[in-house]
Amino acid sequence: MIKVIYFAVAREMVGKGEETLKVENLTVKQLLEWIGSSYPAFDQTGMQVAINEEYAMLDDTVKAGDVCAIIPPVSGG
Amino acid sequence: MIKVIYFAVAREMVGKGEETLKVENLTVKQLLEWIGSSYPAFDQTGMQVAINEEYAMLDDTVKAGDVCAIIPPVSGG
Amino acid sequence: MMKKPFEIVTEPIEIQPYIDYVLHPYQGAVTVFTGHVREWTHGVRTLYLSYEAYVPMAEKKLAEIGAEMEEKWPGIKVAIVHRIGELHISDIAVLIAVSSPHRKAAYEANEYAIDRIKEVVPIWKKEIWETGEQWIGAQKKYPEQGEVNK
Amino acid sequence: MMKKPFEIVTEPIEIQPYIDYVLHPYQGAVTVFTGHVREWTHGVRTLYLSYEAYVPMAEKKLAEIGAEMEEKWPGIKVAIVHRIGELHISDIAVLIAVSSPHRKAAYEANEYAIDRIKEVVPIWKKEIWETGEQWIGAQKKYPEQGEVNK
Repeated sequence: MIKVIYFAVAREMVGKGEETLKVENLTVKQLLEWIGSSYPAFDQTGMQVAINEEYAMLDDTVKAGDVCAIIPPVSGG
Repeated sequence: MIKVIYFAVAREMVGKGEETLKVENLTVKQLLEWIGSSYPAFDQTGMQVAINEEYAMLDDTVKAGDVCAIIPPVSGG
Repeated sequence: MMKKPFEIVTEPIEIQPYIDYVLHPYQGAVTVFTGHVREWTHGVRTLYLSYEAYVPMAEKKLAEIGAEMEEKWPGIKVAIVHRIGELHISDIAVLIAVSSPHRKAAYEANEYAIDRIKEVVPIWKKEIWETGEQWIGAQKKYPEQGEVNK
Repeated sequence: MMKKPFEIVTEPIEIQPYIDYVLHPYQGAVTVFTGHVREWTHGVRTLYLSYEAYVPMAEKKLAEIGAEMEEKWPGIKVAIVHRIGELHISDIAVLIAVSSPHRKAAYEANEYAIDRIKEVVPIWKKEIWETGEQWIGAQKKYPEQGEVNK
């Protein structure tokens, strides 16, 4: 199981702040594709994914127990 | 008559903070020369002169009633 | 007020504690940057802003930026705080305090910090106008391999 | 505290009044530079500093620097204060506060101000060490004609 947290516009696109997926050993790219197919309103343009609070690359693997965050383009400051 | 004010190291070189000179219509250059000849410890290296609170050039003229300030290299901040 | 030198807070940001934190007898210069909620942008009136953060990761990224700065400009000391929640006109959203023996590094490092914050720290701003609201964010492409952690 | 936006003072400088002065709803960024008395410089320990100014001319020159800045970076607002008298370790000698709609101008204008202060404002610093004291000042040549007011 992995936990997925959605922030800001990503949260509004999927309509929820977080969820737990019964999957593991999928790539970041596959995770984004799963989100896109599950939530038609989700636009992955500019989205990054953090695994356990660190930015991940598209071919990094998400393992059981990981916490993934869907990170829209940041706009702090 | 003109008033001359000495600041910082200039004041220490001439041993006074200000004085009134019974001269007028002399150039800034002449004023510096007069100070140099009157006070042997006075070194005009880096000194600027302000007339009535504005930086003056060496050939500007000091007139009666002017207030001249002897301005060592500044070191604010 | 200040609990740690790199933090996300919900309460109004006061400046003095961060200056007190970075200042010590070896330092001759302090620069403080504060980013404020601006009422007018290109003729559009902002009512207020709503900031959200991935708090633990944001604090970690702020601390990493501080470490980058101290490596690039040895001898400086840094504190960064960002506020989240509803912020109103002229409220401080972000504060960066940098002390340094000499002023050049204090200016350069400070500007570096705000640039990096806007690039990598997971904080999001929503602008609320009279006519609507919008999440703000550069519409960047998903980074190419190797670019993510640059 | 703050009596005018370009001033020479003898009392300790507090930061907040100058920030409050420059901030208004059009501004999104404030930079504050504070120059502090540093205890150690190249291994020499400073006991304290003594600052002297030609007060009316210094305040006039600070205001001129502010006017130069507002011309170079339209939309900014500036306050500058310099303290004179005996200053001790970590005391603020000079404070420059700049607000701007956007951050770039606030950084650039602020750094411009301190550079100009060190060039043209009639203020002098004497360093007092355990072993002696010395007026500080660049040993510049008397400026050539036309250079004085540059």
